[in-house]
Amino acid sequence: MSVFINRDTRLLVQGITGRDGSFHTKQMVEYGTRVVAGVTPGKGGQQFDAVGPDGKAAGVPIFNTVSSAVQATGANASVIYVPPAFAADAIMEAAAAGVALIVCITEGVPVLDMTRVYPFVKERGVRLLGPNCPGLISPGESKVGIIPGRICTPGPVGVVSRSGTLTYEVVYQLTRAGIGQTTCVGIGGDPINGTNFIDCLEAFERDPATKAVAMMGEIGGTDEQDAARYVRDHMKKPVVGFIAGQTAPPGRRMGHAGAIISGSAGTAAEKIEAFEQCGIGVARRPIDFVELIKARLK
Amino acid sequence: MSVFINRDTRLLVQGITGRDGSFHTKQMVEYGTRVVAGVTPGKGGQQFDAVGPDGKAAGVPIFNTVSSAVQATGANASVIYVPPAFAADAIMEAAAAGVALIVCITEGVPVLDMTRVYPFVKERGVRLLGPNCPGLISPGESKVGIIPGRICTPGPVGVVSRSGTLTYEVVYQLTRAGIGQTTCVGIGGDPINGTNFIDCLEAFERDPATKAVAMMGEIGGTDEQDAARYVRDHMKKPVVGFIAGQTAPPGRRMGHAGAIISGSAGTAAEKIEAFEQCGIGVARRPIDFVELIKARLK
Amino acid sequence: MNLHEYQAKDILRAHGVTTPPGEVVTEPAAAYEAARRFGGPVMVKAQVHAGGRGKAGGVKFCKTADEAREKATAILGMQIKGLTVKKVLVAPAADIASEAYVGIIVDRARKAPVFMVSAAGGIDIEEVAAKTPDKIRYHAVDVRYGLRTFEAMELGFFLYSDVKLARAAAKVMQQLYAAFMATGCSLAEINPLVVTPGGEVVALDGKMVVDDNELDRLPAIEALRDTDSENPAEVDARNHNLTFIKLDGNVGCVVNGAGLAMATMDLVKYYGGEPANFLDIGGSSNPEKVVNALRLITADPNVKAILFNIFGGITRTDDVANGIVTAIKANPLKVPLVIRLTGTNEEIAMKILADSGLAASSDMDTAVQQAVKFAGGSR
Amino acid sequence: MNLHEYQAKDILRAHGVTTPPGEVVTEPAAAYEAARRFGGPVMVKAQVHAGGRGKAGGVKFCKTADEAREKATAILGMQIKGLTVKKVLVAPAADIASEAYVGIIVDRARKAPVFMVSAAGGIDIEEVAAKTPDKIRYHAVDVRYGLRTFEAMELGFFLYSDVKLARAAAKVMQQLYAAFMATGCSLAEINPLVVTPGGEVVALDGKMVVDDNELDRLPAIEALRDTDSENPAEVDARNHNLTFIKLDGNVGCVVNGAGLAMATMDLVKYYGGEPANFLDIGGSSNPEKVVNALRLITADPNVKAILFNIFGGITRTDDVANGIVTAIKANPLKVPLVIRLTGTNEEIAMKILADSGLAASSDMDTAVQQAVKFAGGSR
Repeated sequence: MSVFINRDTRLLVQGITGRDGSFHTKQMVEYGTRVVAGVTPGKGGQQFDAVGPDGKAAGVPIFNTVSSAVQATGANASVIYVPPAFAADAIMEAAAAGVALIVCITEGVPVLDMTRVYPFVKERGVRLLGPNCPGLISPGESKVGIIPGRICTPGPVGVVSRSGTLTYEVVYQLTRAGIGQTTCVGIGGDPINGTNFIDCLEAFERDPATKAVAMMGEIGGTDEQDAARYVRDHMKKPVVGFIAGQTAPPGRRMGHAGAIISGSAGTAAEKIEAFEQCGIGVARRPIDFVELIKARLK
Repeated sequence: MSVFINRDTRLLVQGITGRDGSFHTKQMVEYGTRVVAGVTPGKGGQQFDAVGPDGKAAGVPIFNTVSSAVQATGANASVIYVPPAFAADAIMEAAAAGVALIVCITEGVPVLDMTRVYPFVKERGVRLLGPNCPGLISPGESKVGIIPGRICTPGPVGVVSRSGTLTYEVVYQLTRAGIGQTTCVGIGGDPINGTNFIDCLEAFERDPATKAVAMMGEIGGTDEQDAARYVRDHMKKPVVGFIAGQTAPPGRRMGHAGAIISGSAGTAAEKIEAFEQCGIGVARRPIDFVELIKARLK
Repeated sequence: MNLHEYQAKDILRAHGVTTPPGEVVTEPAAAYEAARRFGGPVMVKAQVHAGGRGKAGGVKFCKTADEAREKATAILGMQIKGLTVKKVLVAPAADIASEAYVGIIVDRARKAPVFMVSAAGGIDIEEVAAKTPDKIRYHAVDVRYGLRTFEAMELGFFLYSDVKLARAAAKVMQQLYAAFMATGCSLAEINPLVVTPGGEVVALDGKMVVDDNELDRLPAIEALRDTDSENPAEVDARNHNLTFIKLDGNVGCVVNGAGLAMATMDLVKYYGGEPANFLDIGGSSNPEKVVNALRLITADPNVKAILFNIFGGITRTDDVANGIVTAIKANPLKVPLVIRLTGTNEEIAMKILADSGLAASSDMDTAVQQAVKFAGGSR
Repeated sequence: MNLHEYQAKDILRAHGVTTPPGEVVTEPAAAYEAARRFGGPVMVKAQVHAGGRGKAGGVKFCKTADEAREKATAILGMQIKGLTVKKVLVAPAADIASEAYVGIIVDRARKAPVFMVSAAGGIDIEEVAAKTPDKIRYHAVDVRYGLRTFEAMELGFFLYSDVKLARAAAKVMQQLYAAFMATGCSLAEINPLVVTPGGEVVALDGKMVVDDNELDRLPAIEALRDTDSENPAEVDARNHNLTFIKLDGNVGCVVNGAGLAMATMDLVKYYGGEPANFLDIGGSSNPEKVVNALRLITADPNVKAILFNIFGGITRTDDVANGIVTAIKANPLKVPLVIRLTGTNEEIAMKILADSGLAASSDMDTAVQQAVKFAGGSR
């Protein structure tokens, strides 16, 4: 079991012939993800060559548009590797075509674009992950995005994180210690993203295979505090958390708006306190996840 | 009984101090409508003088904004008498303030404004009547808009019409013949309006007091044909219909788009045929409503 | 408000759409000069606010400048659907590889601007739509988001399989949409959208209809109005806030409200008469409006009787009565007058009329039957 | 990207907001000239990308032109939060009847641009927000519809009870919103928004922060970048697509990914050390990036040890290894180097390093502890 993606996920890759898209499509096919279609306008009708986990050729048909790809292949998830200027349009194209899960890897998407994209996907009841996220992986079932497959292993821990490489670090430590994962989700660090901590915590709470959750946050904003309250009020499963940025400098903030709106500095200390008050185990170092999770799995 | 408005409707008037707004507010108060607030920016705190059906003074408090008026008075319906350039904003203001029924009397609202207004009110689950409509009246209970109160009388007929004075004509004939009305609704003749025939037919079908429905359509478009099919498929109550424009000239249409999109000329003959095929009694003259409705009320 | 082809093309050009050059002239000699300047064959096209120009002989291909002068002579002054052609557009004849249709209209049912595109463009597009509907693709634009690039690309790929042409067409559609919104249109069309042998996507003809309700806030568009090309009586009516359409019958009708006006005309026909016009004096009438309405109607020599049908709501019937009395005093009528009045201030109105020796009824059917009788009964 | 006050005001002015005149100068003599031209008292204001200018002494009221020269002399060259003031704005001192605050920020929680307005504007607005939150009104803009007039009026009435002032403020807010969107801002502020004794609503100060991700499509805004006013090391880093922030510690850190970079710094601290910097080499690194990263870090004389922490995902660890080898060959290090590498192409990377006599571990904690030890342990 897993959340958001599993072995039945039928994936479509937007920007499949680009530099990042082609590299990671090969990785995903090799991992065993069912990549059923690719989209690159003007390359419709061609085929993208890839090799499956069994070492056999597993070509992916290319389409000009997402809607034609979905019609032809029944794709129900899409991963986006297009340049930032085109990312908003790509997300909306996938949402309009009826794809249920959209994962936008692209980094550098203008935040004002996302203020338009968010209501668009929301209106259609679509789950968007990202942008600027590493994607997600349900070890042994499906991988969508760029999380390295070999650092993961199936098991009982749900992982959710705002950061890419920090996720890898923690998952790597868990795997080395023999603790597997149901699904690892990188929600991305951009100011406006499609899926937040609470969405993932909710999904993990509902997933029978998940027995504990590892959550990696950062300084800034109040997402982690909100998530902590959610854990306290709505979760029965144990959660262990980490906040990166205890030593980060405060920065030369311009203007007053930021301080007015958040009403708090969003410091690491503040977030760790929220974790402690809400019954979340606090990992001081990434390696601490191992012992804290182990204790909670017993 | 009645649809959309009744004696409990708490009405707010947007543009209460304007020429049309002040005239019709007085008429509505005199009719017995519970006008609880008026809005004119800059006149907040003043009072609008009116006289109730009992001949006693019944002043209406004026507010600067709809939201403050709603907060102070619990208004749940709004009627709009502002110039066309401000109508779209007025409708959205009422919808944002949580008013459940909005009646826009204003004529001449740009249709592209309405393409924005429509999703805005739809998202909020608000009923909009108009623009460019005479409003509605539940005889003996409440009148919202400009339909002359004295031509109506309480009774068992629901009336719905695209046109203003034609509605008056038919209601007048019914009343003269002793046939009263539950509610008379003028949905307005603009290309994009908030409430259509089907919405009203549905409400009349659900209203226990309504025993028969009179429906007045016009040439152009396919609303009447759609309504006819709705009557056939979903209504048990009898409906009598009329189409104005049998002798109207075809007009010098520019371009092909109109013909392509409607796929039909929307002629009177076509609409009358749809009525006949769907079991709707057809009034050839306004006066024919009297006998046709009478027969159906037996 | 209708725009001329050349005006629509100017607007499209300002929004980035490629359109062929062209010159608007009012004299055959100028058509000759324009054709000479362009060199090679040209099209001479009537600039008139009516569809079916081509089929009416208002669009001609001319091999030489001499021929352009000749055709312009024939077209200028020609009548198309009751309108006199006063301007022609002279434009180089295009070498066309394919003809597509691209249109936007505000659609009542979808409550949004709707694109219609077809690779089978040209003058028979309506037939294409009726007989082979799958050759047309529709797309309702959510104005909150505008026409997104992916949507324009889907439409582009529906027209052309080549990605370069699809991209070019998608761009044209986004530009057309921008022009449509900025101009307050209820309709905008490019027909045909052509691919030149050089692979360029070009708007060969453009049509735009502007929502009259937009004109107050778009003075630059209002300034494009060419009253010269409109029916003088209709221009006169509009200038006095009346809606007037001339018809062929003999019962002149003055009514308040479009629905009641149509119902009145229908009733004239029902009782064996023929309406001479559609005339709506609108909601808040004043005596002045009635005076102008009577002037418009009495200008038609066919009118044998005049029928007023006024149901007072916003309209005050005493205002109407005053207007009638004033107008008749200034210009006594030469044909019988039947007045039906009811509603707001009915008693005052009846008194005003009676004081001037005019009778009025409050029943619509009675009044209509009487007017038909006065006009000579059924024809 | 931060804009200077004078740049933000130029943009606001282009969107119709009334702002007082002003002149940007770099020399005290020019400040004197400007003050003379304006006549009467002026403000001399440091143009620097940092908040709290006033409290740092970077904003001064000057009665005379002589005083303006004197204050400009003091302010030019002054350090505010580590940045040198190189420009001052000279503007007539305004006669103020009231001070309001109007700001927009893209809000993470509401996923929309959010207006914040308060009648209690000025430099202590943050305190107002913290202590009397009901003096601030918030409004999230639905970008699909823009800031509607009725919404702007509600905010306007929150600031002023007089309808003329409320209308003027509403207009300013719609203009500010238009400027915010057109400039690709993540923040825009007018503080204070003042009412002059004559009843005019004027933006006395303006701040704008542009989303760096917008700059590619807004070349005119990108052109406003004033690298002169930025930290040279940070400019250098940005030019090489690195994110670099200098700190006070002695362990130089090179990491891929911001989250891991922060976690690495935290771990340095955890084991008793102090990070010398934040440095994120980003996702798709190439050897060139590593070379530049090492150059930036070794320029800091405080650095006593250098720590690489690379978790290969998109980043290929062999690229990083090649970068390290290249950089060291060109400029041999004077401080110890600790490398932690794991992930994509780890085996190749380890071999590259070993061939150049460099050791590397694959464990983060081990590497961090070693680096802290090399740097001299806990301070």
